[in-house]
Amino acid sequence: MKIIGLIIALSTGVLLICATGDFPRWADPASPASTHLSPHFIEKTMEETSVPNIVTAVLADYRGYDTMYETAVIFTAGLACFILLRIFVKEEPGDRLYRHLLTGVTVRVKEGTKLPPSEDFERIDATWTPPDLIIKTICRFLIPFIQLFALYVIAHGHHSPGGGFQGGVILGASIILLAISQDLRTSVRRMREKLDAVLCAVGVIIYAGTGALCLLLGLNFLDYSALASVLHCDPVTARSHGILIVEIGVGIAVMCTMIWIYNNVSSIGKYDEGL
Amino acid sequence: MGDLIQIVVAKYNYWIYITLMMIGLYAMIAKNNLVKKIVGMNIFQTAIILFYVSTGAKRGATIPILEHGHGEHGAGAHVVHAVDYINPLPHVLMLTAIVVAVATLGVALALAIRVYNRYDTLEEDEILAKIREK
Amino acid sequence: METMISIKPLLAVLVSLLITPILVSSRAPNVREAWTFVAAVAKFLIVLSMLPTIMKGTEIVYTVAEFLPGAAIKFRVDALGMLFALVSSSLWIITSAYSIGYMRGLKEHSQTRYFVFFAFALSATVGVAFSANLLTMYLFYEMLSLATYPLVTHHQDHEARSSGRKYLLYIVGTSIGLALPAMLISYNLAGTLEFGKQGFLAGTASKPLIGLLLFMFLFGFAKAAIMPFHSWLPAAMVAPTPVSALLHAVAVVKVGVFSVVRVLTGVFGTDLLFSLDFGPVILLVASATILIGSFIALSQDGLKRLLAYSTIAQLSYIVLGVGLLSPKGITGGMVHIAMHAFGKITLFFCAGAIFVATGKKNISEMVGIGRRMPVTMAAFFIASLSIIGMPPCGGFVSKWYLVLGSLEAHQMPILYVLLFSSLLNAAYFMPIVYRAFFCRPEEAMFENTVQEAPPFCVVPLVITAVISVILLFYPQPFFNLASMMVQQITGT
Amino acid sequence: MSQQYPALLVIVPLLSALVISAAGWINKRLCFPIAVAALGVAAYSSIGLLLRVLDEGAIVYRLGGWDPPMGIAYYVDHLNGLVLAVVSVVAFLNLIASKKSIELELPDKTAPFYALYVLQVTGLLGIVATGDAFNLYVLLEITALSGYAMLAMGKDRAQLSTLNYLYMGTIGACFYLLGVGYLYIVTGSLNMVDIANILPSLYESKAVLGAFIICLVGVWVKMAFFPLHAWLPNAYTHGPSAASSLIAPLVTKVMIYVMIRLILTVFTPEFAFNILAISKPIVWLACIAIFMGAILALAERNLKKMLTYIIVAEVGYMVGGAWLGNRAGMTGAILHIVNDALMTLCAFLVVSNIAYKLKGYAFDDIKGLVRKMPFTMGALVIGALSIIGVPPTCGFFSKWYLISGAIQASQYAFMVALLFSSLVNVVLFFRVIEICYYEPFSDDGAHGHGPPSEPMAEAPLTMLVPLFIVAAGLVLVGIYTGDIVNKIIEFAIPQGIV
Repeated sequence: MKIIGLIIALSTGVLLICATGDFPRWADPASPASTHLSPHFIEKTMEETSVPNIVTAVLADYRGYDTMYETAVIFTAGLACFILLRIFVKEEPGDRLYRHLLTGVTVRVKEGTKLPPSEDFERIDATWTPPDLIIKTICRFLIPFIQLFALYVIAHGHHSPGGGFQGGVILGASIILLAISQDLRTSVRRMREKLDAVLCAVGVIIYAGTGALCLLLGLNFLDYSALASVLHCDPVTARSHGILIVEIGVGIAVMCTMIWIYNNVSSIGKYDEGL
Repeated sequence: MGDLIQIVVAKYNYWIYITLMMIGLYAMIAKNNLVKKIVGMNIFQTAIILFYVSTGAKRGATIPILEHGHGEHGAGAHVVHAVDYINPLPHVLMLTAIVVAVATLGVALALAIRVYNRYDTLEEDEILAKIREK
Repeated sequence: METMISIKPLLAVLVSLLITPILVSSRAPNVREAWTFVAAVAKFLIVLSMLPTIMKGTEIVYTVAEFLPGAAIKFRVDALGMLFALVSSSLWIITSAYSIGYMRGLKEHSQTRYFVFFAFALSATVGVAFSANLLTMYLFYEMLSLATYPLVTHHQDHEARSSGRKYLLYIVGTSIGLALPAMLISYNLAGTLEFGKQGFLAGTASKPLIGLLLFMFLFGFAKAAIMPFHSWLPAAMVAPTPVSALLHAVAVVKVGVFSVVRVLTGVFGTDLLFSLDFGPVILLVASATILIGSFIALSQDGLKRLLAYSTIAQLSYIVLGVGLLSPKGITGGMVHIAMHAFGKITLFFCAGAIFVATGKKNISEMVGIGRRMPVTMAAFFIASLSIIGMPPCGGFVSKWYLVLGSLEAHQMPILYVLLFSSLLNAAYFMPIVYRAFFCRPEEAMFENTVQEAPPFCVVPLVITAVISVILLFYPQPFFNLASMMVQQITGT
Repeated sequence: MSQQYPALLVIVPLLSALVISAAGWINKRLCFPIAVAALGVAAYSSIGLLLRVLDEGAIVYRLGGWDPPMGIAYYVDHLNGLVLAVVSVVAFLNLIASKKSIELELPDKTAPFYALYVLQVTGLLGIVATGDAFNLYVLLEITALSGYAMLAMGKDRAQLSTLNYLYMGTIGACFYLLGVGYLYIVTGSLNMVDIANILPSLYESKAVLGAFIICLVGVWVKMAFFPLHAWLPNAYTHGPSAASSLIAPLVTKVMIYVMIRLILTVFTPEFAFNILAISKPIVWLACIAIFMGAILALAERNLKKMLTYIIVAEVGYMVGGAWLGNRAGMTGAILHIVNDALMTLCAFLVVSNIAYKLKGYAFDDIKGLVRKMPFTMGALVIGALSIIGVPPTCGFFSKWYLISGAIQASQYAFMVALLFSSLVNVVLFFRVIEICYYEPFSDDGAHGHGPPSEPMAEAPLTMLVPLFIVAAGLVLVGIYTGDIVNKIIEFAIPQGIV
């Protein structure tokens, strides 16, 4: 297998190297890639979509259809991890452990019995280790700022590097940080599984729904200029706003999917303490 | 020899990406451990991302975010020259490819976990031996 | 040549298919059998109603679907097809009656399946008869192969299973492996598959290629049981006797021979075969099959197996007749389709009747049976005369024309083959009849309690035996059709 | 509304998949009706689209309102109009047929499964409809990811084989992406038609050659063309019935479509057949694929796995047909996409019926099937006849065109391979039929009257009716082959191919 792998890898490499023979030099301004489509994007973006960040404009408008599917891909991945890993066992047989938050006393509850509902107790696994105080505190302190930054990244995607994907990932990372610094149960309490899963879908629905709305308003799918009549602005500005709307959808979808995937993978679908 | 170096230098980005790609591909085919294969897969995908992004480069140009961008559009807008900004399209494409790579990674890890749960190992030959035993 | 568009050919094909849902859904055997009869009679009447038109020299055409230029699913009824359709549809009526007697007499299982696939097989047979082109013929040919598979393996035991395998392997293997590519090559050479008066391959290919195609077609239609692709036929005798009777004496094997004849006349054309000198090749293959088949028949003890080898030999008479490439020879071959059908089906019916009445399958166990079952054995005698080709039976007519044809074509060796094989025929049939009737009482192997088979079995075989005799004196329907066909081919 | 068919075709399933996923958290019973409605709309609009294409010729749908080279456009002509119709109809029928088996096999995960199912169909439809080379890659990944997830829900070694599928699938998709990248560097465009317009001046370029080869290999991996087929049999065998009966008929066929699209539209036949002299070796490869697929199928004692090897052989049919380089071969390949999708669907639906009622689908499990499930068995026979290639089922006619093409191109090896595979299929299926029909044996004397009849245990009607529709479709498509070829496929193949 090793030799076969070597042969395949080498032959692919040689083929690809040979094929680069006719490529333009690196970073050549006269290369076809830089002269065929990209000048149009660079020169017309402002005029046609009113978005200074060309990457955002191309991403969410010129090639907005790609991006919609990109969001769908990430959604599919979340769904795939969910269906593959999630275990819907009501409760594993055996005793359950609860920790009294104030005293740190662990209580073992017999099978079949229940603890009176109380905020003071937290469910723990047999392998529970207390979270490090420093990490826990610093993370709690950092998370709001991370989230704030994420919102900035989403909202400012028109003018600076950023956008829905980047912002969504940062948002997701903040929740995942919570799960890592404390435990999964804590983060799931903040972001319930059901809410998370539904928001995943909602994020993509915002994107595809905006497109479908354009279709209902009489233009082609994803032609945001149709939104002008709804938003009361000119078609070019409508495109800019349309991009913002879908970026928000992307942000939600990416955030929730990241969390969803992390939750499922880290707890092997059991939604217990996690890593 | 000098010519070869010239060729390599003029297109060094391609040589780098192809080397990376070969490493990834080799790992995917030849490695016995399923997670190492996933790592190889990621190297492979990253190599391609590198390749695409490098094609967007343009000598003497800056990132594709327009200056004086805010506000005006239409007649009053500044004239923009294509040579001043690098090609935005590969970046857009790679944003997609990154997402796809992440998605694939997620699913691959989920599958690897399932495999591990079932066979208690991630070495492919051991798994196959276990299947044969049954 | 006038043509006329009519849906009748399609109806004739479909009528037996249409009753299959009724057969499947009906629980009562009486209903099932009644419908089988209705379909059989309807089919025969439809075929018969086309006869006057055909006799006037008009052809009936109907296109179902065209999927390639020159290769549609299309029916055309001409003299040759009419002859074959008449034989098979008329015999279906008789066989239906016989089947009822046989299946009830033995209390066979899965009778519904049996009748359904029988109906399928008949549709396919008439479909082959009425095909206007090679594609349609191939379609029905394959349909017949598959419809008869459940019939051959009716008993569902080890023997049936291995015979079924052999059957499919030979029949489907050759048709896919030889006939299908031959058909495609022909299509690519000529751009059509429509049977022509003098074929459509003339002038399209070199002699070796034509020879190759001839080989592929001749052996590709393995239902004709030309050696060396014959051994499915004895194997298929594990089927219930009515199946052997109608299918392996009439429908299936005749479809094979019919296909070969159609291909020789309609694809290659006699002129082409004559000019390229392929006649002797066909004659050689056919003669070899006749002689070897007859010799093997001599050594058989199982009655049905003997009849099977006899059939193999007799089928090649028909190919031989066409291979003579002379008008009289072709006429003889065509008429032999009908004559052999009536003769051989009687023989099979007899074998079945004996089995129903006594449970005996082997000739050596049938000493003295003529005394217990005189009617059956009398019919057996008449039918074997017909097969041998002696008056007062129809077989004489066809053999006579074959002999004339061999003289006409100046093929003296063929004359000897014909005469010698008749001798062999007599040699394997006559001892059976002799021992059935003439034996000392103490040699007789049957109790006095043994009776004739049920009337449903006996009446059909008497009818076919009588028809065999009548055909000597009144062979006109078949004879005229055969000569019409020859006229059309030769243009005289 | 008919203007929007190309969008509706893909958008409705996408949105419904999302809605299903969300609805699954509220009420699971909502999922199936939504999925049926979505795929119903997709099927309706794909057929409407095909009819429009027949009337008006190729349709360009500009997504986002941008003109093609700038934005992404759907480009629907006769070729993909036909494939779209097949994909959506197959997916629709299979969805209805699979309801019960999904509920049986994945009781607590029906909602995400339906969502993935519909996403998969979205991806497939998108791949077929799109006119943008990069968009195709994204859709390829949607299809792939949803496919992995569905197939991995099976039993036994499903996860392991799916993981292997994932590795191979990713390699294939990445190769395709690389090819597109190479094309982008030399042409500067991603739109298929635009690339095709720019390419003629670049035919001599090594980069285009490299791009073509790497794309082709990528697509071959995805379609399981012979030496690259190793992932397919296990992945398809162990998946849940509903997933394999969706993925097996469609994914390989759609990848064949992508290959044909690459040949016909992106690189143009002129380049693929005339400038590159690689037709012959590829047809030889196809012959080997057919031989090996047939032989490997013979060695199997498991109905479903046997079928997967037949798929490997059928892929060889279509690749070979497409690369014969003549009209008949190409017609055969396109026609076989339609026919093979239906045939495979029929066979896999039978398998899922068997899996629903019996213990499994190994040869030992299906003994006596005739008596237990006569209707399913009947459909299996029709499917088998079509796969063998017996007229008037549709399998015969595509084989006819393929063999005609082989004769015209003087590629007799391909003809022999096709005939060989037909014969092997006869053996394969009649072996199955024998087992279902005779076994378990009962040798009660010389006059075997068959085993004692067992009670009939036929699959429920919701599974049988779609199966019958497919089985009838096999015959109908066969009968109307003439129309399909003359009215659709004739126009799908450029005039340049004789």
